[in-house]
Amino acid sequence: MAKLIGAVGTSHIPAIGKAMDQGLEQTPYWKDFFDAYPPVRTWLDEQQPDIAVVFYNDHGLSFFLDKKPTYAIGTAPEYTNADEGWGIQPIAPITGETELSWHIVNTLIDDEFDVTVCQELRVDHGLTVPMTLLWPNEQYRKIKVIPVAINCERHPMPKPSRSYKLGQSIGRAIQSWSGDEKVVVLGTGGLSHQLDGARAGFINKEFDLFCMEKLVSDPGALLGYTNADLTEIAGAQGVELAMWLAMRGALEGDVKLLHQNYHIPVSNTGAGLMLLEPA
Amino acid sequence: MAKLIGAVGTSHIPAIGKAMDQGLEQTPYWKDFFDAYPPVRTWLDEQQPDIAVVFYNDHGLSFFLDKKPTYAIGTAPEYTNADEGWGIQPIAPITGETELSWHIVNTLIDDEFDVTVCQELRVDHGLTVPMTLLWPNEQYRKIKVIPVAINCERHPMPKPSRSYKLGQSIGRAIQSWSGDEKVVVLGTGGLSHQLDGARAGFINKEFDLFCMEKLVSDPGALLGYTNADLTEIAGAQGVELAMWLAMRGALEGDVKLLHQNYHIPVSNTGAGLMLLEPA
Amino acid sequence: MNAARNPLDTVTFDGPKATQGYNLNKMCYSFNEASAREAFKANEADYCDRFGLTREQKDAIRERDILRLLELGGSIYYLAKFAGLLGLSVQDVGGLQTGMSTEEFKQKLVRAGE
Amino acid sequence: MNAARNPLDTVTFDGPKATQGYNLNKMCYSFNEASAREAFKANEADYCDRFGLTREQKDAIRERDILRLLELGGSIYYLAKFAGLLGLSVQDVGGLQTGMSTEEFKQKLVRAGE
Ligand SMILES: [Fe+3]
Ligand SMILES: [Fe+3]
Repeated sequence: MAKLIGAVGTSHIPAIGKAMDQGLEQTPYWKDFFDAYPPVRTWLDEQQPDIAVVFYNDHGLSFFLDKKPTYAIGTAPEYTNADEGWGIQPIAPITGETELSWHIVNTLIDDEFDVTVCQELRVDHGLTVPMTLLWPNEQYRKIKVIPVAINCERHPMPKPSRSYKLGQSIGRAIQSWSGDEKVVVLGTGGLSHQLDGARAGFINKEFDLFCMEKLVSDPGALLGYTNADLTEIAGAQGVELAMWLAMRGALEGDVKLLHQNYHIPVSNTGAGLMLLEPA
Repeated sequence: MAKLIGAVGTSHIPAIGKAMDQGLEQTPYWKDFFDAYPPVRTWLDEQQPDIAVVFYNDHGLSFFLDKKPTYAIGTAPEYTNADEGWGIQPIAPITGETELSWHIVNTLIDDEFDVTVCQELRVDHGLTVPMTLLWPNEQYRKIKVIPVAINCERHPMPKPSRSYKLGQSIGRAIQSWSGDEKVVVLGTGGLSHQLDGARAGFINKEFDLFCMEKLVSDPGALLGYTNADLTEIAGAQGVELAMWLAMRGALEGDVKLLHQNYHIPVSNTGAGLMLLEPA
Repeated sequence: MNAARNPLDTVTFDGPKATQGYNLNKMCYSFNEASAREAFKANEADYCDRFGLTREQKDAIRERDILRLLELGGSIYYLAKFAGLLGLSVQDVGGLQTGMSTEEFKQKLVRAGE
Repeated sequence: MNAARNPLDTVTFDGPKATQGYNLNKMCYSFNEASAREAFKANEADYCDRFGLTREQKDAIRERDILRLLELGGSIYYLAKFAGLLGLSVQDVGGLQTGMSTEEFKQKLVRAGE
């Protein structure tokens, strides 16, 4: 049986990718942010997961409003990246996986999640930045990735509690898979931020720290928030908490917090980092 | 409040469109099929619905396996058609609707249906054939259409019971809409047929008649079938029953059967027709 | 209710089949566009290569072997576009797959209604 | 927990906004491709017309008025690609929207962490 070995929550801000491209990790602006990552990299190096299920959101690279899924999952053997229009350096292709991917799709449909299934997909910074951040120097290429995209762009968006349940279903799918792979789950994005409008730059550190605490000890405490609540409390893009909730749903039950960090600001955003193991 | 005035179940076979293009309605092959439609057209003409919600399945025109939704709904002001690769005559654009469409999307997401939302969509024969059949001579252009596409192509497909519940949610959305439009719901496709493999041409008249009876009197009797059951009992494309179930779900509660017909064969298919009003 | 024929005659188009047939189906999906149909007709083998079809898939395309294409991951929805390009109706395809003439296949369907 | 600022400053990008801004967002989505960015730069007005932008949307594009573009149905995800094409970072855009210099905007963010 496949083994769900743990979960990582991390920011996915494009500026992180640029900073790595330009070797700025130890400059004053970036040092505190990047110095939080080695313990997670060490854990990944020790655990050697075979597959990463990555909850992220597409920011307008692969999905447009013409056909915008609420939830989309990839089942492709490979995923490419692109410059997204603002000149980020595309990274080498991400390795995909088809067997567990389809098993998860079967479970999701059986559990009445109406996912869009993607046999070909370009993944954006929401997925690629965490991969390069957790597995630098193209080490990410040895991990097989199953991308799961959540609509965080256009309202109506799936309820935060629905994304938690999506994670639960995926967690059950992983644990019922007949293969013997080790699987890690990634929740990317957030935490509080707002890019648009007169309120741009809004961050709520207190709420972010509250979320990080509850994600560990009592995720149920976060499931009552609507997306309108999150917009108000955590900024218009604070709805990216959905990916952290899905990650935590996958790991269901008691967890052990191995490492965490919270840093402001990275670009416009409160940047969280969290490493969890099943208790 | 908007009023859900009734529902029509109908076949959507491309050959029907070709027969109409070529004026073959009264030839021996087609006469019995087409002669069943005037009562439904008369009812539509009397009722003058403003909007039609059309459950159909895309047969590989707008959706490909790269990004295949389980459920997709249109919110576009207009929908175009195309030749689909085998030279069917494209019809003039279908008129769309954006306000009730978005209200339905809001309701579906709130009810935890993870639909893909389409602001631009080419609709195929699954939608266009019923439109030209029910409103000939381009009369369909005066009706505003809200397309709802159900995956009937690649397994896993949504459970038949899930599609019924999708219809229920859409029915509630229609009835909670503040506008005063009259809305008709169409379920298209089916009934039993199989296009592929050594079993091509398989039809099950007895099961089709059973389904048509239960759709009126006791749709719950049909909700236990899996897609594997339907494939076995009604042929690989018999899974198109999903659209009739969604239609019946939208009309929930007791209904009055105003008209029905069943005809074999149209092309490879058992062709059903059904007109229902809320009781 | 009729005892349905055993569906073992049917290749279930599921995830693994969709993985196997992705390139084949992508080629057939392209036939929605007239320009693609023309490009295929102009040079079939080149067109198949452009989409990365396997040797077996290319052979089955060349031989118009619908049953084999289904086994190799083809979806009937996209294969129908290939058939359309060849000028075949779904009833011609039904005949081809069941070893009947189109006329025999049509008669079989008429009998199902009796 | 902090009393959050009232989100009335925020245009909620919902269905009606997405309908209003569809062509505008479609144009900005096209900027994923370098060739589209070049085509826009070569003739902005023509490029806007190709996507059927309204007069108001065209004016706001010409004036680089992000707040107005949001009101006219722009989604920040696609507008970010427009900003990128102009060589603006999200922090430049933050400054533009809040009437600050980029440096002031960055300082505001630093203070949020204190
Ligand atoms: Fe993001
Ligand atoms: Fe069909």
